[in-house]
Amino acid sequence: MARIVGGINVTHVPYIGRAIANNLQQDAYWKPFFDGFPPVRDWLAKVKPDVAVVVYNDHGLNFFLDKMPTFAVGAAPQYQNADEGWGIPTLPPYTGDQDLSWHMIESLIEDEFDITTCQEMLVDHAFTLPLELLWPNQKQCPVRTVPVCVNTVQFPLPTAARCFNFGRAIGKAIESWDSDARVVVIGTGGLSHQLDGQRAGFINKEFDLMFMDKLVTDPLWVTRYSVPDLVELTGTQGVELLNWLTTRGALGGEVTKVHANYHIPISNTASGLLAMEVV
Amino acid sequence: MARIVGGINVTHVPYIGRAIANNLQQDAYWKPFFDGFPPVRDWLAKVKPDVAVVVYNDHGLNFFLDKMPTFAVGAAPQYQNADEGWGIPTLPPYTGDQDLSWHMIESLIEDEFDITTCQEMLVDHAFTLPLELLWPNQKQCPVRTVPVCVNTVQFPLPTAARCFNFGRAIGKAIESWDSDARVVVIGTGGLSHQLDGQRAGFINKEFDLMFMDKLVTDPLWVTRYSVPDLVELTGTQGVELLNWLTTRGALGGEVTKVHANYHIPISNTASGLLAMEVV
Amino acid sequence: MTTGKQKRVIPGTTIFDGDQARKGYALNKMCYSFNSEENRQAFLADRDGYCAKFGLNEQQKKAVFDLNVLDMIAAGGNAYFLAKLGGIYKLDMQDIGAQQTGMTKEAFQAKLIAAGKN
Amino acid sequence: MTTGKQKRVIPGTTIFDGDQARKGYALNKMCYSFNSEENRQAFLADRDGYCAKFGLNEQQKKAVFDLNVLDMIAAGGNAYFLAKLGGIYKLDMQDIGAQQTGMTKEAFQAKLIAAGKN
Ligand SMILES: [Fe+3]
Ligand SMILES: [Fe+3]
Repeated sequence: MARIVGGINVTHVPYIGRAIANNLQQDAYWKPFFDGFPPVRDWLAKVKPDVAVVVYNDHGLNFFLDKMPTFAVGAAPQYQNADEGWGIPTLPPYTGDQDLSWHMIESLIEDEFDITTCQEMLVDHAFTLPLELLWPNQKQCPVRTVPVCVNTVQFPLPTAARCFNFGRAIGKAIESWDSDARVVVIGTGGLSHQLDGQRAGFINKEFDLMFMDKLVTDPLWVTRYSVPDLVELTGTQGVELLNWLTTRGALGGEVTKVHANYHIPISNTASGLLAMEVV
Repeated sequence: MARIVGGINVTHVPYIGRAIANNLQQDAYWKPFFDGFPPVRDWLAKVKPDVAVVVYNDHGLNFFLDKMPTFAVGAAPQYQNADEGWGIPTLPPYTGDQDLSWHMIESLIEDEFDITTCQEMLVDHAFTLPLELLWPNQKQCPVRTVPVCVNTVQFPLPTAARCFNFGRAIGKAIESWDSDARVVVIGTGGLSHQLDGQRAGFINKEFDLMFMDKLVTDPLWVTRYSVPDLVELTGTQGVELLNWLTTRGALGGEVTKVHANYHIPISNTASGLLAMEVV
Repeated sequence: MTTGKQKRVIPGTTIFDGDQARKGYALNKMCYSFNSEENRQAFLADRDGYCAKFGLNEQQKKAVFDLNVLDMIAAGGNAYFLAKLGGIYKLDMQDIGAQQTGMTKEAFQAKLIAAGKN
Repeated sequence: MTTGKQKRVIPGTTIFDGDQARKGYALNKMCYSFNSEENRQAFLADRDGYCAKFGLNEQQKKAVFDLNVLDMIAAGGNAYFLAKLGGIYKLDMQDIGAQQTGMTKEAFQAKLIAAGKN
C-alpha cells in the first residue's frame, strides 16, 4: 500500500511567480519568505515522495460560476498551467498520476464525498507556485501530481469540519492505494489576508500563529469556527486556510512539525509554511 | 415555510419528444405510455404547485467528462434546452426560481453535500420532456424550476444510500424555505433499460414492479443494493432510478400512491410513472 | 492502467468506470462536440481530419468509420456520448441495439415487446 | 431577491454569497474572459461593446469604466475575477488595496508591514 510521508502547507500568491522569474529570492523584501524553504526541501530530499496530492483553490482559471464544484479531483494525464491575466510566467505542464486519481475518486465517492471529477483541468498559481517553491529550478516537476480543488471562491463554502473529514477520506484513499508510492500532501493558500472591501489589507498575526500551532497539535480546534467566523478572523481570502485543514486531515492522527515559517507581508498576505511528518 | 405537495417519478426517453411533436399520443405504440398521464395531471391541477425541483441526469449536453459533478444544483434565472444531436425539437426556456436555488444550496452545503452550483445550465430531454408530459401544450411551462443533476453517466456513481440522503436533505431544504410556495419534486429516468453492449435491450419487469412498490412503502429497501448490483438488475441506464430514489427521499417519511403506470417498451426502455402524495 | 482490483463482471455489460473513461476520453470528447450541427457537418465533410483533431487513436477511428458500436465501447466509448454519433447517421436505439446483439431490427424490437409479456 | 434571512455583518467586508453571485454574474463572466490576451485586447479596443456583449448593467459598466473596485464589489464583482480586470491596467494588489481603503499606496504598504510587527 502507498505511504503518506507527510504534509506541507504553504501560502500561494501570484507575485511569487514574478519574484522567482526575476530572481528576487535574496532581495530584502522576499528573503524572509524564501528563506523558509531550504529546510523543507532538505526534508523532501530525505523522504523522497513520488507523488504530490495538492489541495488548493482555483482563482477563476479552470472554474467559473457556471459550474462551481465544492470539491474537485483531477484525473488527467497532464495538467497545464495557463495565462491568468496577470502577466506571471506560465509554467510547464505537470504529470498526473491517473492511477491514484481514480483510486481516490472511487474511494471518496464510496465514502459519500460528492466530488466533481476532472479529466481535463487547468491549474493556476495556487497549484504551480507551491510546487515551484518546493522543487525549484527543475525543467519538469519531479513528482507526479493529483490536484484537489476546494471552493473558497463562492459562498457557501464547505464547513471546516467537512474539509477536515474530506482530508481524512483523502488520507484513507491514499493509504489504501495498492502501490509502493510515497505520497506527500500539499495544501496551499492563506494565511490571513483580505483583498477586497474597505477592510482590504486585513491581517491577523495572532490567529495565524495560533492556527499553525493548533494545526499540528489539535486540528479539530479549527472546526469550532464557522466559515463566516473564519472570514472575520482571517479575511475574505484568509479562508483559503481550509486547504491547510484538508491537508492536515489527510495526515490522520499525530504529526510532528518538521519546519515552520511565518512572515508578514508578501503582497497583501501573511505568508505561512508548515511541513509536518506523520508519526 | 414552503410546502412539498408530493413527488412524481417519470421515465425520460428522447423519442418521447418526437412522439409529442408528431402527435402520436394515441398511436397504438405510444398510447399505453401517454395514457398514464391524465390522472397525474388532474392531481397537479388539484395540488397546484408553483415550483418544480427536477432531479434528473444530464446526457452529455451540459456536462462533459472534463468537469463531471456527482450532484449539481442549478441557480440560473432561466434554463435553455438545446440541440442534443438527435433531431428532437428544442423546447422553449424554463424559468428558474433563484431564491429556492440559493436556499437549497446554502442548506445542502451546510448539511455536508458537496454540490456543484450552476448559474448557467443547459437542460436536456431528461429535464424538459417530463415537464412537457406533465404540463402539455403550454407555450411556457407553468411552474418555476430548480434543476438537480445526479451523475449516472460516469462511474463511480453516488451510492443508493447517498442519493436517498441527498433527497432527504433536499426535502429539508425546501421545507425550511421562507416562502408560501407549493413545491413538487420530480424525478426522471429509468426504469430498467440497457442501451449498450451485448446485453442491449435488457429489461427486468419483475424488479421494476418491486422497485415501484417498495419506493412507496419502504424506500430504504433499495439501499441494500450496490450500484453494480443495480446495473446488473436494471441495466446500464436503468441506474437512472437513482433519480427516483432521490426524489422519494425528498418526500420524507410516509407517502401514498396517487397514480402509477408501467409499460414495456418505449424505445428500449421499460417506462414507469409514479405520483406520490406526502401524508 | 489496471488497478489490479477485482472488478464486478456483468455479462454483456461494460461499466463506464475510470479505466473506460481514461481510454475513451478523446472519442467521447469528439462525440460531445456533436451537440452542434456545425460540428456534425464538419465531421461528415472530413471524418479523418475531424477524428485527428480530437486525437482519436487507430482503434477508435476504425470503430467510428465502421460505425461498430461494440468496438467503440471496447475503445472506451460511453453510450450517452456515442448516441450523438449514432444521431448523425439517423440510427435509433433499436438500430444500435440490433447491431450490438447481432439481431435484425425486427427481432430486437420483438425481444423488447416480449419483455413486457412475461 | 433578499431571502429575509439575517446575514452576518463583518465591517468593511462583502461575502460573495448567492445574492452577490446573482447580481454580479455578467460582470464576473466578463472578467473571467480576461484569462485570454485576445479578449483583453478586444476589451481595450472597445470597452463599451465588450461590456455590452456580456450584458453588464449600467452600474457595472460605470464601475468598470471608473475602475472603482468598491463600486464593482457593490455591483456583485468577486475579488478573484476582478483581479483579472486589474491585471489589464497593471494594478497590483497594493494599488487595489490602497484604492479601496482611501490610502496612498505607500501608506497601505506601511500598514501591511506594521501588521507583522505587533
Ligand atoms: Fe489565493
Ligand atoms: Fe436517460
